[in-house]
Amino acid sequence: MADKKQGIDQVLIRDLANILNETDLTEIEVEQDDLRIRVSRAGTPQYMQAPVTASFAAPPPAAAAPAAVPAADARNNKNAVTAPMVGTAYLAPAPGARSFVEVGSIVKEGQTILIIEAMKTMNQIPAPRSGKVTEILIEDAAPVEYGEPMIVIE
Amino acid sequence: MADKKQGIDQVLIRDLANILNETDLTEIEVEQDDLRIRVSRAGTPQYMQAPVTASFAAPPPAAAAPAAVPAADARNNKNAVTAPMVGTAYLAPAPGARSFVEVGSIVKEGQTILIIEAMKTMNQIPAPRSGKVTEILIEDAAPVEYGEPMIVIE
Amino acid sequence: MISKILIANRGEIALRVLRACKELGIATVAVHSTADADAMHVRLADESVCIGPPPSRESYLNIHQIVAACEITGADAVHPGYGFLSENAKFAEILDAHGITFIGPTAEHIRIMGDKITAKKTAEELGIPVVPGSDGEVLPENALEIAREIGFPVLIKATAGGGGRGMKVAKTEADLEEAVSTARSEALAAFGNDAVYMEKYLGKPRHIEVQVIGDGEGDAIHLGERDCSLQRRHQKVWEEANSPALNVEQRMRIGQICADAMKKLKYRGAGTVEFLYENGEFYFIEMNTRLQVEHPITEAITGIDLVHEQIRVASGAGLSVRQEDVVFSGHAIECRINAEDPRTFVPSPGTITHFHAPGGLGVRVDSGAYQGYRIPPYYDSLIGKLIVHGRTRVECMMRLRRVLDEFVIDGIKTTLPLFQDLIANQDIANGDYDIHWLEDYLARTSA
Amino acid sequence: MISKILIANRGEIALRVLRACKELGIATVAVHSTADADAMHVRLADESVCIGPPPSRESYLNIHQIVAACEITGADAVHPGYGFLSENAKFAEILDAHGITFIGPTAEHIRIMGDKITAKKTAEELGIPVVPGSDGEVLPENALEIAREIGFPVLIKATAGGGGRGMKVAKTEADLEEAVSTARSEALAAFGNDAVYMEKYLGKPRHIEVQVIGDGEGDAIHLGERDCSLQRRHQKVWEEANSPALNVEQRMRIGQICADAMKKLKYRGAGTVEFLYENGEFYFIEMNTRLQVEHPITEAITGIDLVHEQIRVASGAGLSVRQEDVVFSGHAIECRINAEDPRTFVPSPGTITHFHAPGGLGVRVDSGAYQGYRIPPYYDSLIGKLIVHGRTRVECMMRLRRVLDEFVIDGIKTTLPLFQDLIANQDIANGDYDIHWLEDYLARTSA
Repeated sequence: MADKKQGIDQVLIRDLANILNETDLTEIEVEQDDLRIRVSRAGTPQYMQAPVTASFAAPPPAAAAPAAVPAADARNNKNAVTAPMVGTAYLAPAPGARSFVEVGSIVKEGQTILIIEAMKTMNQIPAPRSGKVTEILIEDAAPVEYGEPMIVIE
Repeated sequence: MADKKQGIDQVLIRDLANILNETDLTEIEVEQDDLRIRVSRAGTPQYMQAPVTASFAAPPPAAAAPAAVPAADARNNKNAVTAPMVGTAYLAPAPGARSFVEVGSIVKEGQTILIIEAMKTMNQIPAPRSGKVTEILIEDAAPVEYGEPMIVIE
Repeated sequence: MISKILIANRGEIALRVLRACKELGIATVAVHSTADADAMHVRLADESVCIGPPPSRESYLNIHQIVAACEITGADAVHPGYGFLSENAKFAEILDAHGITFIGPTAEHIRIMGDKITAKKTAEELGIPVVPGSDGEVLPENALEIAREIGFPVLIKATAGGGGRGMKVAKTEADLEEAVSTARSEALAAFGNDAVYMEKYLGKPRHIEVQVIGDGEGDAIHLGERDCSLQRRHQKVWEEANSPALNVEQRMRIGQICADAMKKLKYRGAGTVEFLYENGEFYFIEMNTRLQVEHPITEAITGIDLVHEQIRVASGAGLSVRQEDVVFSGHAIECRINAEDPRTFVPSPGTITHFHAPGGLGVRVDSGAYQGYRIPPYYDSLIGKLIVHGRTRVECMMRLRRVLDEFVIDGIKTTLPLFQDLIANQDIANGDYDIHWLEDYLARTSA
Repeated sequence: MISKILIANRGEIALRVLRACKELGIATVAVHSTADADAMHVRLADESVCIGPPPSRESYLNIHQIVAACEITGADAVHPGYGFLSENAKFAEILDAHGITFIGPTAEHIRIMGDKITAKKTAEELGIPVVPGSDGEVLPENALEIAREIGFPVLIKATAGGGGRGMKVAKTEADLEEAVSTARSEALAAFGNDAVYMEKYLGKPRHIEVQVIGDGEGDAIHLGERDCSLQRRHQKVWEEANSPALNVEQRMRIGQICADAMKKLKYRGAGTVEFLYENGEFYFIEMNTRLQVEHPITEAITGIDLVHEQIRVASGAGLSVRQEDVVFSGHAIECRINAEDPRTFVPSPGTITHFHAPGGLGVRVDSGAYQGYRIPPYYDSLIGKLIVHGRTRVECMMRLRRVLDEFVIDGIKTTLPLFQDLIANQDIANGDYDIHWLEDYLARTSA
């Protein structure tokens, strides 16, 4: 289909695809003369995007999530250190002791930044890289689930 | 949108998308001259538009429809005379007799163009307007349902 | 025998009947208005015929079109569902004249039960208990004697009356004289006629109805009762089987009375004898000579498919069960899912954007709705029925609670939230309600 | 008592368990891998905890994570469903050490039944019939005596063997000598060891399993049997309760044998004793010490919620029914809906574009699938179960036929078309099949 054989305008398709994504549509159909182009995004899980009215469509209850819900963008921050296991996260080595890190702390890769207790075991969680702590997303002694963002290091 | 043929009007599509989002619609379809544009967001009734794979999604069985299925565009022809009642349609006043009309016939408004038999009663169906018969969509003695296109008069 | 049934109805009941036909291996014809071309039962039927435009009068109530649809499809029987033509004696007669089986009682029985006065008289003759009352006018001088015979409390009503005027309750003998004289003077003022009569007064009755089915040859059985006391503007909302108010002995006694009456009448098909019930006594209201909306709760506790039985008796095959084989097992509740605001009951037609039926043990959903279905604005707002069964009433209620949390119908308003409220109510939990309860509750909680 | 249950599973069984918990008023914790964050049971649970990445080993099989999830949520009991950790004795022990109730049998009973040899020995001691065989090596000189005791036909198998080599069937006495000598020489050639033993040969057995449940204190009941003969590569595909092959006397006899055995064992929880069945005789295969996939058909014919019972006995509340209260009512069939090509059985993960469950009387759907659900590729392909009940096997089959026509799952391939084929097959209609039937049928019809 190298040249413009059937005249399929690939640039146009790409443009439509961009519009689709940018406008959050699921389908665009254009027909003009003999040309008909339809671009769509398949089977986006409607259930989830729907306005939440029934309990079923509600997001998972947050009972096991940390008490202080961080801003959504922080949770999705790629620089956040996520929990490698389920357990109770402690920001300090002992009750009343100084926290491992605070916002503004400079940390080195491998340095313990918090502890997760699970099954009576204290697991030291090391910083995955060096950097500056810009946000702490959990409270001390908060339960964390697997993959939950805890500390942002930038 | 007049001029730039291949240049599908992307601004228009974006505008439609904006309208879609602002009005919380799920679909907008615009048709003008040869141009047709449809934009949609998920939540459109997929059930009906979907490719037919399961028996459920299949169109109503055609057993009660006429034996000769006319071309889809003819069925939707706005000039078609549709059945005002359920019954058996006869193109001629009696078996073997000459048909009321044939393709090419010129008919006058009020002229009987066929008969529908229902509950042992013969109902004469008059031409709703004067014109020329361009297509006969049913066979003689075919069962017809309400609203079924029978004869095209143009 | 019946080989092809035309289903002269729409919505969930058309689908319900279609399912029964398929299970019996009988071919089906769906008839529909132009507004219902996309209905589920139309898609599932072997054949379909469009019979008219949206207004019922021109489609679902159009006898001529329905008979014509039988003719062109060769259907040899018609199931009328409920509503529409289901209690239309003329329809039954016309079908008969065309050699088409009407799946229901004889035109004569439809007529008898369709007239309130004839129905009450017939019921009484058949041994069914009716509301006791004076045979004629009540005068100050014979009031006490009549009242004693009926039993207090009694209601004094204007013979010419209506709308509550000229209507007085006498709770005891002490109230009687004043009640009669007040009623007489109010009646005179309101209607220019001071004649009054007397009836048993029911203050807090329940609505209890007995399901019967007869073979038209003199055999008939009952399938126990349903309690449909939870009503709003005489519309049933929530039904239970069996009634939380009856014990086994009461159940079997009133059931047997109804079954015996149907035997005497040589009644054919399914029917429901409706009663008001108070203080252990039943008072006949009317008989419905058709399938009821709430029939699935009876099916849930008996395992008997009522539409199968209807078709059996219509085809002359007789009943599939004898009275002694009927076993009542557990408890069932039906919630009517209407496309309505759950508080104001304003209809909410539109497109269903999400539909997900609950599943698991003891759950039945009867609905023609699906994701993307557009509810037409022309017909009633019932879009589905949720029927839940449990081994006990408590198990049934607990199950219903979890099931209501699972049911998703989005895009329109439905009565589901009302049922979530009701399931959390203590009176409902106790089964302690009468026919006024729901209206009172709605008035109380929406204040 | 149990106040919060963590459901250590996924898919339809997690939803099944969640439903039972809700109906008992017990709080729920769903644990899930990152791939299952959108699962229906996760959305419906009171709490949820993500316990790891998609691979089961790191999530659903990760004991450490699951116990930690109990700790942070305060769950006081774990329901393991089937598969995953449901028959892991170590898991039961660790939970016990943490003071968390394992909803299942003791670790000891899991271990006994988890080992084929110990299980068979234990079953025999408990009076459960096992496949008769020689106690030790069979020699040409003692073969006839042993074979007569076992009864023909018999199977001669290499002690060291496997894979069919060194395996010969002797149908009658006339075949025996040659069968033994051939088996011995094949065994010698294949394994360097000519020792052989002898077992009863079953040519066309059915797979019949008995559902039991015990309270752990010495009481136990059976809930009849299931016939799971329709299998493909040892995967059950279609199950029935009761078996079309047994009469009431056989049912009650084998059921009572199993219940008595569980009483002796002081077994706690639900379990299934699996048998091969041929010519009126039962031969123990194994015992599953957990809920089975196909448990709903037993629920359908008994009305008893097995997960309710599991939770009851785990909490020390005992069984809710006595053996004499168990009534078998009607017939039930389960079809396993897999996301697979219905002929090649190649898995078909993907997004479900349309999902519509069938409804009406006698229909149960257990599925976590919904419109828009994306089936993750990491787990098994079972996406739902269709369970149909009828008053008789014929009614059940007719109902199943109509229900299969209503079920819509689009966007992926499913095994639904296979069931539409099976429902039209005469052998299936007659209930005339054994454990080889389905493989033979598939080979025959795909040729």
